[in-house]
Amino acid sequence: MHALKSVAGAAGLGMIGFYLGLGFVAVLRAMLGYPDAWGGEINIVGGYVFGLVGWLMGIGMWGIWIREWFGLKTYQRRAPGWQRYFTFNTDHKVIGIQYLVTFIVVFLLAGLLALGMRLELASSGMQFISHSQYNGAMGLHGILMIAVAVAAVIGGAGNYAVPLMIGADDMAFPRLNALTFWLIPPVAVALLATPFLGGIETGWTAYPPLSTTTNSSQILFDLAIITFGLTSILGGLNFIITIIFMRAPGMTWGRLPIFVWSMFVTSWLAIFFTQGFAVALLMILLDRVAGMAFFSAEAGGDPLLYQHVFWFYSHPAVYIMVLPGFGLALEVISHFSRKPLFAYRYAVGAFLGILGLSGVVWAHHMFTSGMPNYLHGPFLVATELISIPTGLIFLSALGTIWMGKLWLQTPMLFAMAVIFNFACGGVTGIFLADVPTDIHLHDTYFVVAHFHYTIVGGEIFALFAGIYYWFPKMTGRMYNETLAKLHFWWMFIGFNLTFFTMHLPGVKGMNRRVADFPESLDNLNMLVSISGWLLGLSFLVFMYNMINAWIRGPVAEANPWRARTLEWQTTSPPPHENFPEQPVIKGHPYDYGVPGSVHGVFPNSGLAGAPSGSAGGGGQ
Amino acid sequence: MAVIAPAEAHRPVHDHLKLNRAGLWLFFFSESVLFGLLLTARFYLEGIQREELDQLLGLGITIVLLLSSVTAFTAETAIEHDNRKLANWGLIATIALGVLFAAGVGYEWSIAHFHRDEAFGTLFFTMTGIHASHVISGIGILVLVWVQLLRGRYTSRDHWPIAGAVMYWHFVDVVWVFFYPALYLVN
Amino acid sequence: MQKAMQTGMVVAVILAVLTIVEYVFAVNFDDDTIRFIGLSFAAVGKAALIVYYFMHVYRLWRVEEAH
Amino acid sequence: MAPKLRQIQRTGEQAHKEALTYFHLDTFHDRMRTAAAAEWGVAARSLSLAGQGAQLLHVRHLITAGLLWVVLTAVGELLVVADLYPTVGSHEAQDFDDIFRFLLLLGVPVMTFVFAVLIYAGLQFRIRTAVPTEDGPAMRGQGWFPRAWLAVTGGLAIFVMIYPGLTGLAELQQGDKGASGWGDQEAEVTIKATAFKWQWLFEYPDGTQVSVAAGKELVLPNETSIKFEVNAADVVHSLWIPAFRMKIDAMPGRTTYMTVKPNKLGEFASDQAYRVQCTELCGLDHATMMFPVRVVEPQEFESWLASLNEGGN
Repeated sequence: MHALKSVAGAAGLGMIGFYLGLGFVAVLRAMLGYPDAWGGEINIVGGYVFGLVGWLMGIGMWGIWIREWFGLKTYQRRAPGWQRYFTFNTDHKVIGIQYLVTFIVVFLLAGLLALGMRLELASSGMQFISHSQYNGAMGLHGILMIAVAVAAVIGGAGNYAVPLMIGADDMAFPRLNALTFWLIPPVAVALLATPFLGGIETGWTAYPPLSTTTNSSQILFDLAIITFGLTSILGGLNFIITIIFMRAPGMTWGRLPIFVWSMFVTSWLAIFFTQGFAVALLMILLDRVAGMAFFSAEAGGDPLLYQHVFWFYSHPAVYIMVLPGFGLALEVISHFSRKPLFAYRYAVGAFLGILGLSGVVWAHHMFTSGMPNYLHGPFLVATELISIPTGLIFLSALGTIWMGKLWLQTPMLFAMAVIFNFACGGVTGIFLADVPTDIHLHDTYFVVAHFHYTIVGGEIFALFAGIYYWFPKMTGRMYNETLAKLHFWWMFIGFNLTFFTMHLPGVKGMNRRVADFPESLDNLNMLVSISGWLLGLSFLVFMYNMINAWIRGPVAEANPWRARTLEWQTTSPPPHENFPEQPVIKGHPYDYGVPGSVHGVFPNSGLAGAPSGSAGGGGQ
Repeated sequence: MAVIAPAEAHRPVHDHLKLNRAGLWLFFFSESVLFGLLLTARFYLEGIQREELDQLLGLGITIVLLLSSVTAFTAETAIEHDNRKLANWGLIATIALGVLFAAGVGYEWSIAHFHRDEAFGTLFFTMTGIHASHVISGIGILVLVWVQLLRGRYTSRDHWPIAGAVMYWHFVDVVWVFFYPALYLVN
Repeated sequence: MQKAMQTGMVVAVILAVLTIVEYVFAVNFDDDTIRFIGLSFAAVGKAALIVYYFMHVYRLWRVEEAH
Repeated sequence: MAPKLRQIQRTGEQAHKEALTYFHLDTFHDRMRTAAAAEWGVAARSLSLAGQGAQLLHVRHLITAGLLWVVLTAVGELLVVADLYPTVGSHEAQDFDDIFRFLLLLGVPVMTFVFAVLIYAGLQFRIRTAVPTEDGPAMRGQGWFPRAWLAVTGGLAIFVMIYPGLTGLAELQQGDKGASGWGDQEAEVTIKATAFKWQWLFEYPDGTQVSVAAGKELVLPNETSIKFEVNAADVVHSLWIPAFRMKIDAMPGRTTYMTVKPNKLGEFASDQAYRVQCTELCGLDHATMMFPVRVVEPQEFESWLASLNEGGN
């Protein structure tokens, strides 16, 4: 049982590191003459840092990486079968699946928290939990879901598919890639430990001065999210270098699959903006543990500084979440409509346009914050401009579907649902971008409904499209199509019932992040709660289907979707080095309906892209 | 239990160099956002106001850091031409100057007449502190590289660790090029 | 090697001179705005010199010589 | 290639160009070439026929989907006339409701356009075989259509940006652009609001204070412009009165303001939109940080204020 030993040993080292860190700081504090050597939050910081290092050394970084710095020989142990998912494995396919499974688990946990919240919110008055428990559950739900949204598609689908789609043998920095995944478990542990220190009281946005004066769970929150930001930056860096330098011969920028394009743009967003979250939380950390005064108004600080720095990251973060979702949806739509991606260049232009605009829209989250009045106009204009590139994504999706030969398998249904949901999320965004309507709607359930439409409807639906799309490739087995369609319709209807209804209490006067509300909103909230539970239950079908299919599903073909991109031209699952030989790219990936066109070839072993004209071609 | 190497182990050396170099530059790109935001916060909170600081000390540590960049440059140029002796002395001088700079910042901290719970103090200690943490990690990296140099690990063809460490060192210098006037010279 | 070292030293001297000029300018000049602008320009110039001559940024887009 | 074959190919290419003028479909080009290799003359003739047939079919698709769009829009626009809002308690609230309805009017067709295409395509273009047996036409979207799309969406975006966005903003922010708040800085009654964990303290111009301890409700005169000057004692809060549709954050270290002009009598006891609600998460009892509001006639306001003063507050 190498896998168990590996994880348990690393966790043990992490615990030892944690207590060492606590003690180390305590000794330092005692030596420097502080009265209470053990009582400071800085002890937790020391413990976390030491614990993190211990965990990483234990999980395998020492053997495969750090030894090199001291001029020693490195090694990686190869664990057989499923056990490789529990080791510091550098194979991008393993890391992609590690990410996906981890974040599905986190997604379900955070979803359970949401169900708990909806139970409390089913009617006015306090029934099941206290205000403090509600706030803790809400904060945890928020930040866990943000983590899922940031990392599940990028880390999971991106890691798995990008090297395959561009014809590379792995990512540019495989060890760095493994590091980005193995930084996640400490983040999860720290976040899940927050209830023991009083629970997150500040929501995921952590506005000061509340966050600088609240309970110590804020420290764990800050440390976890700074670590998480680090994984996001390192992951983005790895994707950019991989996509620039490791494309197969002939894979020009104009032939890049659209999902890879979206990952490329997203990675730039990640490495540029994520520092904003890190800086904002670092400032809170310093205010708390070092007695600094960034956000204390009496001492010359300014709480608004936090909001600026925070949203400087956190608005682009929604594009980090949703752009890979768009890319994935367009990718699936093209293959399942059996048509070239409509207006490919415009779609790429849309991604680049969003990349360019994303950095100048952040203050639309602060229209009511009391920032100086001259800031509202420019941010309103920039925010409305974002809808133009977003419109091009719709052009591309709808144009591809039109007159196509739509093969309505589950991935396609989810991809079409992305477009459907985002139409609603996009239109409600206009109400929030225009200041005159935003004043009333800001911080109400209208906003909650809006961003669930964009992030869940846009990205999480795309994540499920991706999971169903690549499931046969990842596992070599096929899921049950009937159950998958049941899951889709159940989730789609539950989702739209829940979140479309949720707009109404917002307009009617229900503010967000509350455990209680005026009884005049009882009926609407009951409806939302019932639909929310309906939505929640749909994931039981998904879980059953996935687990069952992975264990005893029928063996999948190499190319069950008759798709042209490179990942389908190798076996399911692909071998360690991905392809039998280096593929050479000869044409566009989406040239369905163009006789004689090929996407890629293996010079010594035949066709790689499906010969088009006949849809049956898998190149096998 | 077989022992395997990651995919990168099979790639040609100059592929490594290309990827590593571009990756390091991207890392600098990301880090410069961190420092840029700190600079922005400094001007957001305090405008161009500042507290009195020891000007000669400030100029002194700036010159020291600049000199260390020159010695680091010397070390890299030397190893590019297989001159290990000069590279050795270059690295030693860089490490020594780096320690001197860190000590200078520490001394500045101890004599500062403002406190960290007021706005300028907050900014000054945070900015110099985060910069100094990069200096100290840079020293650590240089020491690791220096030990490998003493063991005869590097040649003119294969010396990425030296080149990378030196690039990192220069980057830390570039950051100080902006921090120094923002903290010491404005107003 | 001598040529490379020479270039480096010339750049180093320019940087040193710029730093001294920056300092003297800041200590002796009165107008806040102009001082701020002047210092910004000096800083950008120094950074550009370091990035180009010390960090060899051009190696990023130079075709890799075969070893 | 024999001369005759070349001539036939030219005829075929002509037919193909005709098809292109209608569709911009590159696929006809390629289909024609494949066919030409087998049977030049027949293929070229039948292609021009097939082209016309396909064109008619395409027009039919467009019309049906367009009808679906119209129907969906008609249903969706019911939202505009639906009563979705809390009580209209101020002139600002009236403006908000109008703008909200206007944006719905514009937004619904956009949304239903996407829905109509998706639903129509899902029903009409799906294949009924177990696996796909042929590809769709190779439309690449390089002609005038994407540019027209860009123009329309760009026009719409810029339209809502200017009206109601910037025009509404200008109306909301009169006076000092460096200030922080909504409405006029001049008002007939100025009320200082202080937010603290987890309640409010309001101070009238004559120094009378109301809070949970005294007065227990915020009484406001009808048809009078009222300016709230908002401060926070500890953390960020936000002052929101749903019936007035106005909101401004209470930020430690700065004073923000908002001006409202109530236009309807009402009180919390009978209408919960008349309440001051904190909308910025402020910790434990954020949810219960609310305070009743009552709008009365100006004379009644004066006498209420006087009675409160007599009461020894």
